[in-house]
Amino acid sequence: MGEVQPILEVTNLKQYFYLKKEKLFGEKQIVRAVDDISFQLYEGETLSIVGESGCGKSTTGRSILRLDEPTDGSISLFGENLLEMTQKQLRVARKDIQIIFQDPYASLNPRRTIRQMLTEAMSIQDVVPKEKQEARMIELMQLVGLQPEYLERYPHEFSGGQRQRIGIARALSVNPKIIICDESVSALDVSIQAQILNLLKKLQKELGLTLLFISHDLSVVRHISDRVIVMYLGKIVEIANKKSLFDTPVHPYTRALFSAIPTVEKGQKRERIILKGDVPSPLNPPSGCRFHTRCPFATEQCKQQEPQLVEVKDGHKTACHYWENFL
Amino acid sequence: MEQQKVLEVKNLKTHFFTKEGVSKAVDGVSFYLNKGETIGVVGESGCGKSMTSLSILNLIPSPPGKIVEGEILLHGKNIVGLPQEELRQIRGKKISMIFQEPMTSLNPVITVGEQIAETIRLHEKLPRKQAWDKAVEMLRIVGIPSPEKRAKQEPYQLSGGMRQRVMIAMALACSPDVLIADEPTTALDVTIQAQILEILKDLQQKMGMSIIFITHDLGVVSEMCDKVAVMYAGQVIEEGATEELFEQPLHPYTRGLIDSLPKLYEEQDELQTIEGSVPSPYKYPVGCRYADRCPFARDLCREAQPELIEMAKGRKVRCYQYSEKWNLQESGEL
Amino acid sequence: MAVFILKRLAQVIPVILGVTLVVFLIMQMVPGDSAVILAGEGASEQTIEDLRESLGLNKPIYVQYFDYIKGVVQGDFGNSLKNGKPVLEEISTRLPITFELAMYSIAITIILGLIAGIVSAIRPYSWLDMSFMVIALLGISLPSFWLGILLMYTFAINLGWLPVAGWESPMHIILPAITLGAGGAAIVARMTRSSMLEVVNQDFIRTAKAKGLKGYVIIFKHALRNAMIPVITVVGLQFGSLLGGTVLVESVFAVNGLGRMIVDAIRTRDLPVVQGGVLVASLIFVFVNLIVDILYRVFNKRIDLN
Amino acid sequence: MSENVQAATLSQVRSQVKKKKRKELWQKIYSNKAALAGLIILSIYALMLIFGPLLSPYDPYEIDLQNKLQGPTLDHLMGTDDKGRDILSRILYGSYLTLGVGFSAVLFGGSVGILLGLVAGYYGGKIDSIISRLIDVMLAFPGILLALAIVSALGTSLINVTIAVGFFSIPMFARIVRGSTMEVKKLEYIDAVRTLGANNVIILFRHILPNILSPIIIQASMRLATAILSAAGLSFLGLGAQPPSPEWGAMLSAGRDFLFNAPHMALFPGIMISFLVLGLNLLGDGLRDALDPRMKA
Repeated sequence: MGEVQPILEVTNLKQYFYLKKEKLFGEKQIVRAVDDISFQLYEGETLSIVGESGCGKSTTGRSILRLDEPTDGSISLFGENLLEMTQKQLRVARKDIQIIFQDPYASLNPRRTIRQMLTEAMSIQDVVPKEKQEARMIELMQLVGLQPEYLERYPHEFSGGQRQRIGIARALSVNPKIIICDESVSALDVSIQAQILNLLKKLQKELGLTLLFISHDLSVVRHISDRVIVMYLGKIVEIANKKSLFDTPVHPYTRALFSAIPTVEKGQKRERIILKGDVPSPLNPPSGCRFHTRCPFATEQCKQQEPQLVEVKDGHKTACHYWENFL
Repeated sequence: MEQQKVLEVKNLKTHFFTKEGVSKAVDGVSFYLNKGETIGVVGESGCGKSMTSLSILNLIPSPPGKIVEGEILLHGKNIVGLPQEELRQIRGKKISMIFQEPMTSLNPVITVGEQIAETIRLHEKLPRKQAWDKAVEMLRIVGIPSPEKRAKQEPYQLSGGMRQRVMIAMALACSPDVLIADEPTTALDVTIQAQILEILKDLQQKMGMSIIFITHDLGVVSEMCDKVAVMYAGQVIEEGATEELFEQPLHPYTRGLIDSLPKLYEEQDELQTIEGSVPSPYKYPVGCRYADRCPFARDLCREAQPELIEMAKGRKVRCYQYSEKWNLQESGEL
Repeated sequence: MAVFILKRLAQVIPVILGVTLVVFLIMQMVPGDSAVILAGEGASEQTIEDLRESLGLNKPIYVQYFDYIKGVVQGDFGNSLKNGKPVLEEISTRLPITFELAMYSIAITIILGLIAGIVSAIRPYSWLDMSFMVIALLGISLPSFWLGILLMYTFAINLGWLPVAGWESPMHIILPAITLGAGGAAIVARMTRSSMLEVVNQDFIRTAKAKGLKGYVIIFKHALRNAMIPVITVVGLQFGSLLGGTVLVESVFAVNGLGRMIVDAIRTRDLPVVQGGVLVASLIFVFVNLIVDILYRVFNKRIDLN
Repeated sequence: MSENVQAATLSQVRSQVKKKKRKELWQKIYSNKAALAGLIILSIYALMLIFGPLLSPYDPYEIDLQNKLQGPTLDHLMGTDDKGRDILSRILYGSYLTLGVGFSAVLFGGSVGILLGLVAGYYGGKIDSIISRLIDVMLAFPGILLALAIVSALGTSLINVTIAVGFFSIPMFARIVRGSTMEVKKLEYIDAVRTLGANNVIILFRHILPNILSPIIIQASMRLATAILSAAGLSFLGLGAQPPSPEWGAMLSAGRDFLFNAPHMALFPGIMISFLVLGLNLLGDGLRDALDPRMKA
């Protein structure tokens, strides 16, 4: 079996934001939202990025689409570097990667009907000839479980779950290969969340989509993904296939995250790790291992030396000096 | 031995009188709370759980909101309809609250120390200096590092988790009998949420207050609460001890809710879902409010509203499946 | 804080340069040759040429601008075309009058505006609120020059309580100050009211109620301080309208202030005087804004974060 | 076949939706009493504007020195001025001057300001810095002083007043539009259309502009009031419309000299300006309540 080529490859991606100077003669302040991360996305899989607020997971998604211009690194889609494209080339390339957002209210233009939104999307990328657009729209609506009559309505006439379906229809309208779901179900009530998760799974199977699923909710991530990336303060701390990660989380942060999730599932004897303090600011991230300020096992080495991602098992990588102790 | 009821809510109805009509946000809610106990009130958005909690201290936006019926008994004394002045004596002293958004719930231009101290001065009649010292002490108790320094800061200088700690310190400063926590950890990250829940549990043990915990997160309820009331469309539809309720949910809605949750320790192919959507609080159906979404619904369910039936001590459900009528209809006798 | 003030001061410099540039350029737009106008009718070519030379009108335009700036910095605003006296001299006799008028007016704006706004917000939709807000609506709708005439007609001409015009005694100040301050008071009242009503609906007010605080503590300690933040900005902007308003009000009441000086100078096409007057008024406004910004910062430390 | 049927029903649904929209908007305006009162006042002015010359009982310029300075009578409902001209006729004729100056000034200032604000807010960076500094400089002139300076350069005439008042409306529009654009730009639906490959023109004019119309409309109605006041003020100072023009500000100014014996000369033009501005302010308040509850005076 030959090497499978990833359809999207992120290499040494850095996304810094520069703040205005606070002090007259002070240093320019840099927020290192995403700091040198690399990963691959393979066709047909669901890769999740999980982490708490400020870990850089959403920024990663936005950088891939160049919604924010990345500071450094490369993002290659089918072997072509998105970061080297001109605006014009990029507009064409974007057809293959679409995004579904968190907020079902802010993600739809309140002044445009669903019909206008879908027509516009199809026309910009010129994926469907004019005479076929009508049929395609009806097909899309049915695909996401909405009645075609709703095409004439404005976003405010829909519930949160329905809006999320509309967002999905809009993303699908240009026949993308990859969909980035940026916290796409976190604003929804559980019963609605379940509907949307089922829909995403169904669509993925039927259309052969590749999903990059960004979420803070580990149980949702477990449900939907094939592989999982755990991020902390702009860095990847662990990356593994789902089973391996959920059965044997290695990094202390991953384990703390697992233990912090309240669950109704009984009979799960879980170790309780309560992390001290807050997540440090990405403005001045801690030296060495960025997790050392909260890690119950941190040593002098952790303060000084930054751990690299190492493979601990088949495809399971983690960035911790003492990974062998936690295996 | 009968335990002491600290707070009892009886058939509470809070309605909103708007241009569009009457919204029955809270429509006949009853539950009680023993000393040192935690009750979880859960439900999805719009079920009326937050309005129930705000009604207890009469903090509902009014107009258009109004408590139209029911009693709220604090140590057996009804506090609905009390004059403002008397209610004020209860707020913050006997019953206090913490809210979902620690960001907006603290006054942005007043130091956090002063915001705590003013409550202490008001209810405990302590002089300025002593009240301040006690405020600092409260900050220490809720686990804020270097509380002397933090007390002099304004809320914007604190992180979300710290602000929620300040809220807790403020709420507990006068050792209330009841703490109402309205989605206190929803805006926080999980590792911070774990810290806050830990502090709440810890302080409850030390101070012995009772807690009403309002949340949409079933997981949080199962970790925090002794008993649970599940709300749907302005009513309690099921009540019971936490463990029992999650292991053996009676109401089809409770079951649906639990099943639609993705599991952390179990592989699932497809999630159970609840079809349809919550009925509008302006126009509830005649019969059971869940009937339109319920896979078991029969004609009976659409004709009249089911009562909240007590199945065993403290175990209640609002569903015809558990009534005699259900079996009668099945056997064709009705 | 000190850093902020320094930074803010640094930002003022380009604005001041911009203002001088705009004033300078506007005057360049004037049709006709100033030298010809200045020399008067029937002047010889040679006289005009000499005049041009001495005024520096032969130099390139940017050099003229730098000369102008240099002059302004040294307090040289040029001489009046009408009487040949230095413009600065004229301004320095007029400015105190306008300044006094502006101070009384701004006091009226702030005091009346705040009181009406707060009273309205405490009892919204009461008859008191309604009447204040109707008056405020009239206040922003009546042109100041008409309001001035109405007041003059009623209190000076008809009732004879106050002098009609001029600027001699304290009695002379009353009508112009009210005329000038009324519009601002109306705006401040409306702003205070809506700002208060918005603040009162915020979460932290609910927290204050949940703590059992007394009504007046909630209003004056918790609500007012937050509500004042946008009001400060409005008061600052009002000062600008007020300075502009002096032009009209001084004309109505025949007050010999800066505003009237500018208007008279425009009528007689005495451009250096117009230039100087507009420049001085603008510079005053720029510095008032600076102070307002600093005050805003003191009241609203949250903007530190961004 | 079935597809055609579906398309037909869909177009039916579409026209129904449109009708409903229109009805809702009308109800919204109708239920807002302030806006309604404002609209009524403004429609009276609109009628004057259209039918003024037809309704005028006299020639507004005809001098009749025998009947000068008469108070209101049945012959002259608003009396006559110092040259015996009928004030009512002059006011009716003058309406197009006052309204015209206001509208043209706001149209001019508004379109330039909106464009500047959109560009500054959307592109940010250096372009934004430059435009923002420009706005700062224009805002540094207090009140109508900038307009005054411009008039002094261009010369006194009503057209120059229009240009000047329009010019000093630019920064107000630019600032509001810039702020709103920056706010809307951050919303996810803008990111969504960018991801779909839309270019800047589509994003700016199809997605951002329609969503910031509310603040623009509100600002325009408020600005119109200010523009009319300023223009009338400049004419009042004798820097705008020149006699014998029946511009209301100029008429008011002329009336000032006869306060002792003919106060009606100043009274009526003043009332006309005040009511017009009141109507605009009422409409502005109402629109603000209806369109954007967050914006304030």
